[in-house]
Amino acid sequence: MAKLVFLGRLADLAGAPEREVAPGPLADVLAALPRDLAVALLDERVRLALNGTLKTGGEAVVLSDGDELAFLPPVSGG
Amino acid sequence: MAKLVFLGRLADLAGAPEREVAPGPLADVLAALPRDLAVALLDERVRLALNGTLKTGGEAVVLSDGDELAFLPPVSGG
Amino acid sequence: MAIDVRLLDQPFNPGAFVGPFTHAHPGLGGVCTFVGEVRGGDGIEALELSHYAPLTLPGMEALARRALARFDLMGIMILHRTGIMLPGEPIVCVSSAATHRRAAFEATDFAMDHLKSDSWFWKREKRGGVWTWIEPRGQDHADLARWD
Amino acid sequence: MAIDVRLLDQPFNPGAFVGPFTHAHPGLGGVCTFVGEVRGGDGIEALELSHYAPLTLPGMEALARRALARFDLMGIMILHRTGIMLPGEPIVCVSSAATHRRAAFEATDFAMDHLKSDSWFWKREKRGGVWTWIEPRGQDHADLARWD
Repeated sequence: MAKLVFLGRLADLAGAPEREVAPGPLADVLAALPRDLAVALLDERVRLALNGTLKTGGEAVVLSDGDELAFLPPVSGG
Repeated sequence: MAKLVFLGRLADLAGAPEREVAPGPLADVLAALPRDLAVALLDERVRLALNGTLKTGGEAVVLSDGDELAFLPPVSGG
Repeated sequence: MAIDVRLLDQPFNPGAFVGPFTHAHPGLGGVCTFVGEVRGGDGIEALELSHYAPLTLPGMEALARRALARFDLMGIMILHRTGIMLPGEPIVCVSSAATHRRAAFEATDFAMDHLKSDSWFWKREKRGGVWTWIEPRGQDHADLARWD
Repeated sequence: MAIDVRLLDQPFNPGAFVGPFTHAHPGLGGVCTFVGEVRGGDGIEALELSHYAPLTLPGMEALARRALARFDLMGIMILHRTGIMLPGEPIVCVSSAATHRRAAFEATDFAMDHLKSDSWFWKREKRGGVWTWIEPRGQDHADLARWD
């Protein structure tokens, strides 16, 4: 299994800070999630970190067994 | 008697931080001091404080009995 | 001890860290310290800061290294709380030690500006029993532009 | 306690003053503190600061009031040593408490710049057993010009 990690308000939306998912292409993983959560995760301001490293390019993400993919919304000000 | 107070390097020059003097016009008081000390006290960068109040104008100072006149060289930087 | 960066999940006394940090740099000229506290008023009952361990601490360490490279410092300490805090509790403490005062001021100012905007923290506030997430705000971008 | 200004003739621990100062201003956003220490190296054995009581403390109090009037502060504390100090001993501590960070930084910076140049202190340093008076220096005037 792979793990999705939701930060900030995304954790509220997901109902939990983490979620186990089946490995595979990110598009397939998102398709299996509730639609409103999938839409929020795809927001262009949400950054991704795979196994602790920020994704910088737009290359496709494919989750392998044991991977951890974090969804990082914009950080808070003030 | 009146009191002269010497700050900073002026105290070294005077050999003591304070000195009792006879009341009277400042010119007379200075005339009775060692010449090198009198010259140092008259340096234009040395400010005067009479009884705790800075002298701002150029008016003549006349010391009365019990007066305290302080000589303040430029303060140290850094 | 040129860099000392920590995430703290319990209330802390800044002085208990600043003292040893200062003493670790004998011969310094000065230390500039900023301590930010959870603001009271406005009906705020609590603040919660969440972080993402694999990124947050490395990000703070990278910021400390940038400050050290940019200013003439002997050392810099960055402490940041996580978890739930009450009004009045310290949330952040940045301390810079330098031979010259200006460098200490600027490094602490720089680190605070960048901590607020560049760090991986997500905040929410509790008012009237309801938690609300805090969004990014414009002032932070203005603060950052000072260093460009 | 909007203003807390003191001359101290014995070694002091800045944290022992900053803590109570901070706690006296609940609801604040942040506190910026600068602590200056007697610099080591260069063969310095000791530093002596002399002052003139009727002017020095009132002058520091006037500076604190100016900072309070100029910046949006909840309070400002200025502590200054007098007498003979050894390298590593704190010589000055300025702490500003404010709702907003920028005001706290600027007030402490402002007070430090003016303390160094405007205050009635005379310093001498001891090297190799010989005391030498320290003259005013140009950098201070440059620092002050920042605030004009």
